[in-house]
Amino acid sequence: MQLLYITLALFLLVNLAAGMWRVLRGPGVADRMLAAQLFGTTAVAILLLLAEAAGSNALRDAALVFALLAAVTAVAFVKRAWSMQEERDVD
Amino acid sequence: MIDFFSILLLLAGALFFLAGTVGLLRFPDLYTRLHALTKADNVGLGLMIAGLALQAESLSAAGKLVLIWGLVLLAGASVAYLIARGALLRGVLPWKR
Amino acid sequence: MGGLLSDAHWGVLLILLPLFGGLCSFLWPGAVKFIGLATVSAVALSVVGLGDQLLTTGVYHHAVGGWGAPLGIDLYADGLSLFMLMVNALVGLGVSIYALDYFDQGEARRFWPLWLLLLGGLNALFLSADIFNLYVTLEIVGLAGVGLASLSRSGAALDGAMRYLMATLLGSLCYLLGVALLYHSAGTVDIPLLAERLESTPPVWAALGLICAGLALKTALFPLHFWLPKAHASASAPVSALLSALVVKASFYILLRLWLEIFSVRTEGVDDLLGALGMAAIIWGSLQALQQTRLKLMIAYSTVSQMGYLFLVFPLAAAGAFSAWSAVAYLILSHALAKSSMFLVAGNLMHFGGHDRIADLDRAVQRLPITVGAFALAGVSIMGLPPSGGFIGKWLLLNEALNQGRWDLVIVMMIGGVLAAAYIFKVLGFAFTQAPVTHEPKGVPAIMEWSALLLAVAAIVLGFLASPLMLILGIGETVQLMGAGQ
Amino acid sequence: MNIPMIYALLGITLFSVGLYGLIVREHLLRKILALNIMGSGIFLVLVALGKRSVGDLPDPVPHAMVITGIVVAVSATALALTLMLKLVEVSGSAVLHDAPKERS
Amino acid sequence: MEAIDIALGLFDLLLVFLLLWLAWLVMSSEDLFKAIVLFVAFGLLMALVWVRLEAPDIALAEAAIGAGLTGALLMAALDRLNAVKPMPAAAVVTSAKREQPSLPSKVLPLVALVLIVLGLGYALLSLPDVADGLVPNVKEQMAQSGVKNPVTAVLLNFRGYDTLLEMVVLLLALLSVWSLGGVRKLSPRNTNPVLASLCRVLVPVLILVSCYLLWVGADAPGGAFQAGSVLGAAGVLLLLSGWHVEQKILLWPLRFILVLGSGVFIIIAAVLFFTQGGLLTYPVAQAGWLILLLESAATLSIGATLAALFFGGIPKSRVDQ
Amino acid sequence: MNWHTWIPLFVVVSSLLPGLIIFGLPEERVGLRTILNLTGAVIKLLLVSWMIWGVYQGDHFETRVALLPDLDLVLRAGPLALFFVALSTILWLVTTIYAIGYLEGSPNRSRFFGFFSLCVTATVGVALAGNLITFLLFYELLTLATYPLIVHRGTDTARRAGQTYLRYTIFGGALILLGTVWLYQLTGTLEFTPRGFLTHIDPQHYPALKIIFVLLIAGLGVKAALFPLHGWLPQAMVAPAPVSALLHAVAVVKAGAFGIVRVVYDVFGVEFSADLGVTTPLAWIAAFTIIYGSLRALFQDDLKRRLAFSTVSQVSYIALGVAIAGPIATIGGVVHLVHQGLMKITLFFCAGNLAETLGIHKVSEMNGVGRRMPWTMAAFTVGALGMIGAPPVAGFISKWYLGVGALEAGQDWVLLVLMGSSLLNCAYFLPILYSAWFKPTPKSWPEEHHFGRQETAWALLLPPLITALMALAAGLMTGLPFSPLEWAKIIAEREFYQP
Amino acid sequence: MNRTTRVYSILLKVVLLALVWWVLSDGNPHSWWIGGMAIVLALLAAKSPTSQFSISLLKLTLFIPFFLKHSILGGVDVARRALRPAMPIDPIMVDCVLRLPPGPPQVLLTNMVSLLPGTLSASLENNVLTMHVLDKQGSYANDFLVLEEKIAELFSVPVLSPGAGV
Repeated sequence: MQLLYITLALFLLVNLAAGMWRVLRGPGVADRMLAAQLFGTTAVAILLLLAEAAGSNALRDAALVFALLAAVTAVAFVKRAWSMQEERDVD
Repeated sequence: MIDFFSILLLLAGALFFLAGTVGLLRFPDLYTRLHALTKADNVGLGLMIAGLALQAESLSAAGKLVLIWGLVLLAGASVAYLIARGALLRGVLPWKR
Repeated sequence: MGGLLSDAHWGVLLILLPLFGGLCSFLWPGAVKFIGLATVSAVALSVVGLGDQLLTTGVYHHAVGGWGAPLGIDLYADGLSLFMLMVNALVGLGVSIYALDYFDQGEARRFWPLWLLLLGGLNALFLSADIFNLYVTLEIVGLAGVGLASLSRSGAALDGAMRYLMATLLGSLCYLLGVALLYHSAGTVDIPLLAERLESTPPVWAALGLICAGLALKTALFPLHFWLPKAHASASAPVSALLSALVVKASFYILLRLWLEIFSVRTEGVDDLLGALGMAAIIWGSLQALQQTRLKLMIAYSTVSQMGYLFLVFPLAAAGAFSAWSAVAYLILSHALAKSSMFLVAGNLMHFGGHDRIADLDRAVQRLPITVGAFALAGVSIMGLPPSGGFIGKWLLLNEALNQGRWDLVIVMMIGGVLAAAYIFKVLGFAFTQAPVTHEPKGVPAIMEWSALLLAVAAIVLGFLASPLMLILGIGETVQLMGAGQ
Repeated sequence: MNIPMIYALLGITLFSVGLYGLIVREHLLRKILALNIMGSGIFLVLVALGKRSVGDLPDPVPHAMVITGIVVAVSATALALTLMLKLVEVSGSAVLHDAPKERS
Repeated sequence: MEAIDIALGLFDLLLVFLLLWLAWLVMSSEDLFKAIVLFVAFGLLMALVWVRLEAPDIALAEAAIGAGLTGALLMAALDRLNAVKPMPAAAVVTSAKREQPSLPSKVLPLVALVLIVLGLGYALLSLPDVADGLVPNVKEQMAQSGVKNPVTAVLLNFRGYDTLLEMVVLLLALLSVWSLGGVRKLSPRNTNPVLASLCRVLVPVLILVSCYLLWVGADAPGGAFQAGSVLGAAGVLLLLSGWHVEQKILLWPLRFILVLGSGVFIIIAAVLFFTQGGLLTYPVAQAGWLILLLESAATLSIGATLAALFFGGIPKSRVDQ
Repeated sequence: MNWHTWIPLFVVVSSLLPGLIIFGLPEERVGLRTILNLTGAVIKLLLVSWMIWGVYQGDHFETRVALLPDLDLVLRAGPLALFFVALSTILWLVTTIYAIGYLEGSPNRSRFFGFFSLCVTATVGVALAGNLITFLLFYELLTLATYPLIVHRGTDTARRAGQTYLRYTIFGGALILLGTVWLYQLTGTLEFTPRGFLTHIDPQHYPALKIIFVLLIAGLGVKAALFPLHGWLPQAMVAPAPVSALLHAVAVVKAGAFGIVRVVYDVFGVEFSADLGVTTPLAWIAAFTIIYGSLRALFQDDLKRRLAFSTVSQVSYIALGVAIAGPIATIGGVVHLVHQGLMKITLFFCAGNLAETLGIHKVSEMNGVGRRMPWTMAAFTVGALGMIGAPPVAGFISKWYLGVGALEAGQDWVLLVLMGSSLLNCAYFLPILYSAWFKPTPKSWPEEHHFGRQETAWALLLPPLITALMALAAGLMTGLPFSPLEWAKIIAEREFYQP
Repeated sequence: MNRTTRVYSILLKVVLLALVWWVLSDGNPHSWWIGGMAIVLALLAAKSPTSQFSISLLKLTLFIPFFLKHSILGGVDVARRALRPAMPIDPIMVDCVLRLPPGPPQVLLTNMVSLLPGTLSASLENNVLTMHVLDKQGSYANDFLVLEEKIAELFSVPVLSPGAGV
């Protein structure tokens, strides 16, 4: 089981690394943000896997905080960072 | 037996994650990528959480996992809506085949 | 209360009082001036109390939380710490009195909490025997400094504050990495224990480099001084005084302390480098000061140059000489008093004429004789002319340099003195001109004039107090600083 | 070379990359990011080297230091950002102008 | 076991590589927004690193702050930056043009960078492989600390004085921000029901999680800083969703909450000092609840401070008019 | 309580305190200011008399305060110190009276008199200094206190003159500081001791000592206006007349000259200096300065500038007397300290009177002025003759002793210098006297002021008359117990004949 | 809104929050004294504008399986489209007039739409929901109607007007 958890975590990390491409590529601001969202969800999954592997309750708490805070960041993005002009410029 | 289901669920979850990422990379515009992200990733996480919950030592521990999923789900859906709406307001046109 | 305070509690009060005062002044903005002045006075009294205690019982140790090093944090005070606390108290009192009339109501409400917390941070810094704790105090000092530097909200002040913030954060980070390396080399952050345990290994060398670089940046050692002139020149006058007199000294104190306690035996070459940079700072800072057309910038560059003198201690203290670092301590004190007075004078002149262009000081000397007198007296100390604290410091340092045959240092010090005279008399010369008054001058409140003068007079009087002050500096020296207390 | 050491080396590298960015990049927002990256690097060094203890427990003291450090970093970042915004409001530029000249 | 180690090793290496790449991209990308998104990703991965380094306490803090609040702060700042400058794109371009240094000034810092890495790396590698640090001391005194989580013991007891001063640092940052006067108000954006209901769910959960972290900190990873950060996130979320900051709330009570953490710390320190004869010397029997009291106050203050820092300006109050 | 340990301090304070109070006085409190000034001067005079009497009887006056753990500030009343103190005290009193009259109605008088008192304080301190560091302290204080007096008028010329003055003196001060620290480094003491305190020193330090000697003399030479360090002095003529009088006759240049005496006698010791071989070059420089100053004076039309170059020349007599390193020459040099002071202050007072009353600034404007202002010109004549060295004025005594001393020491060339100098003195003073007394009066003076029936205000007239009489008296009554010459003899005896 | 519904809605919240606390604290009985305070705090913060809608816990439990099934289907659908080399997508924007009353029902609908196969809500303005549809040939219209009815049932509200304009 341990091995599976770790391997899956590794797999998810690779997955996440692949997502980097979207951040770099864009083209719009929102596209990059989407990728960051993906990172958030993936990181929650990785944390949970690692928590299970280590049998650590604290890491589940961390995953919980992650899930909550990823939402806050996303809201901050939507409400604040996404300026009208930039999107038009790009698309 | 439980382990078997766990493994199955976890692997399925991983597959959905992969699909989400592929979608994010392949899909042509913001809206379609949003589809990939909200649905595939959330299902992927859900399946993984289900797999892990089977292993949980207590009901409350499993509950915590479910809580996490619920939050991610809610946040994912809301944020997807907010982003889509933002794009719409900013006049981003959907990609057409 | 008397009973409670009878044994060794002054050090703790010195930390808690200003912090508490800072919080109170934030909570009751209507009473900031009262709270502020009361706190600063109480701090000054506590310094006196601590001094009395140290003179009778020797160095002061307090294990916070009762744990003791290495697990806990130790407070420690010897002559050097006491000396720095005195600098805080003296300059703090002078500037606080000045600030009573300088700031309008709105600014006062912002000034006092920041200043009291800064004072608390500085006191805590001088009382700490723990390098991580020192990092935290450095952060307090840095952030409070930034808040104060931007107090006037003018474009120049914001620009200066930004530079200062960048420099101070970078300096803190370098210091922190050094602390990390030291901790993992010796398993402790307690200075005396570090002194016992550290050996000359690559990580210790790396830590030395990082800590020196970080603190030199915060102390604005040439060529890392780039942030200082703008930051200090564009702040409000009392703030400039505090920054130049106290804040830059704090990081220097840490460097000196660590050098004396931890690094001194392991540092061939580095000391000479610091000394060389100090010499460059003296010359470069003075030349820059000489070229300035604005008074506050000139004073700020003068700080760059004066900080250079302090760094001359490193090549000299390599021999572990008390006379070298006590000379520098004396220079710190007299520079703090004189420089704060100068900035307050600049504040008065700006208040009076609305500008600080040196060439247009009009006939300020006739209209503000006390202010100009304060500038002249402070100038005497900065130039290192007798009788003044600056002279004593310079005398001791020259003596030590000659003792060790360091002619390079001697010559640079002499040149620095002459250059200082040049830029100070440049100002005084213009102050005597007969140009007609071209603007409607504003009266300067008496408190602002007199507090500037008092600080300057204190810098002069220091010239006659060397014997008792040397006695204070010597507390704990006979038992080789911190180490033997353990 | 063990795993903690790799992370410690990563910490050093992050510190240096941040330092590089701080010096080379001019936009203040970037400098603030650089400072944060430097900070993360230092925290890494602190914690990673704390894992060298033989027992089951990693050294908790650096952990405590880093936790406070993170909070201080975020408050300093907030201050720096506000200061930057005020500066831009007044001067119209998020770059400290004559800085390179001074620095030479 | 072998396979697990390999998987873990690969995981670590990939993580290290990703972090390095991200850091480099944050520094080198021309687009500021891209840099910020990359930085958020950087924070996320840092949290994973903390997990790998068996530092769950830090992982929690990093999850709340590094991956959450800092990102929100940066994005809000970018928004305000663009609002100040009418031509954000142009400004970015000019700054990009400005950031085209000549070849030696490009190469020299790089060389310095490599040299620093090599030097410091060498220093690190010459550290002994095994060192106990303060682990034995902590273990020895844990029983007297009043809590079971060693990190909390260090933070609030063994090195509680540091924490006291850190609370002051936090307050100072806010004082300085307020002293700068308001930054440009966040431009009002019409709230929409989806966001509002998201907040209605998230905020109570954040508060519960915050209290939970505070409570659990005594025995397991968690504690005032993490709890406070989560509380701060709740505040940020409220502010983002257009929460109306009422005047009467912000006069006295806000100031009071802001100083509560450091104030209670100082008062307890002073009381203990005069009763126990030592600064922050807890009586062993009372240590537990004293720590909880301190942490509660600190949590409130940290949360309020972080939210206020995000808000930026001074909330209007009659006193300051 | 032993008064003797405090009186030297009181002497210093008696001018410091009035000075500080005067700073705080409003401009219009003329009466109070005058009272303060005069009271201070009189008290100082009384205290100095007390000390002179005491020292004559063998009492010891010394104030000692710790400056550093192993270094004291010392004020000590030895014969040489009292010699200079007495001169400054008397001339301060006289100059104060003069200044009150001279500056009547002009702006910023509180500031002027404040710094004036500080200036005297510093001079007295220089005189009483019992060791080199105390000397240095007051020497620098003197620099600082005279600067505002030079720039007092606030014109551009004044400011430039002030800058020049500072450039020279600050540089000189730095040299002295360096020399002092170095000396302290080598010997561990700075206490002025008759015959010096360096005799026991390890010969390996002799080269260092030579450099120190050069540093100290160069530093002092700035104020003493030794060539080539004299450049500031003629420029400083822009100051008000009382300042010129005080600067040139007493305070600044004399402090320099006095310092040279101190360094040669009480730091190095005459014999030791001679052994080191440093006195001969000093003598040459002094001799050259004497001739050079006189030559330059010859070509000045501006009266005060001519007097200034005359000062350059005359002050070097003191240095010359010291450098010849014989007992009789020493008497000549030391006594010239007082003699030159009396004569030169008279001349400057007179020049001030001419400028203030008739607006005369140039030699070429002085035709027939003797008939318009006979008393002033009488005093001027006494001063001028004294400068030339004509008996019975005091200047003759100095030159006589210098000449005899030079012969005694085998330095015959000095005679040539003295003779040449006297000739040059004649050349630049006699024409003035001639035109003042014998040339016809012009129809009107450039900017004439009328002071009632007298030729000028009494406060302006009295001081030069007093000093002229004193110069005469010093030349005539050399045998009296407290005459300058007698004191000079005591001083020389102490240096040369006591064990 | 009457007193009982208000009490009921508060009670519901308390129960939910208590459930969350129980989950968080891992059922630790000693945690409840602080948990109680936390719940009170959370309640204060969650003080929403009074809403006339309430959900019964029973209906909620019935709704969950429906939701799970469709969200998995949604995931499968999008994963299929993403992974197929041909990438069979043909997107379109669609406006729907909602039959649910404004407030929580509409919000829930909006969120649900994004999780269902092929649809993504993009704007909710004046009772009109704009959706982005991945494949215009799909059965999204029908799914949407079903979902609307399910939600109406959950909130015990009637479906307002007949027929949605698609």
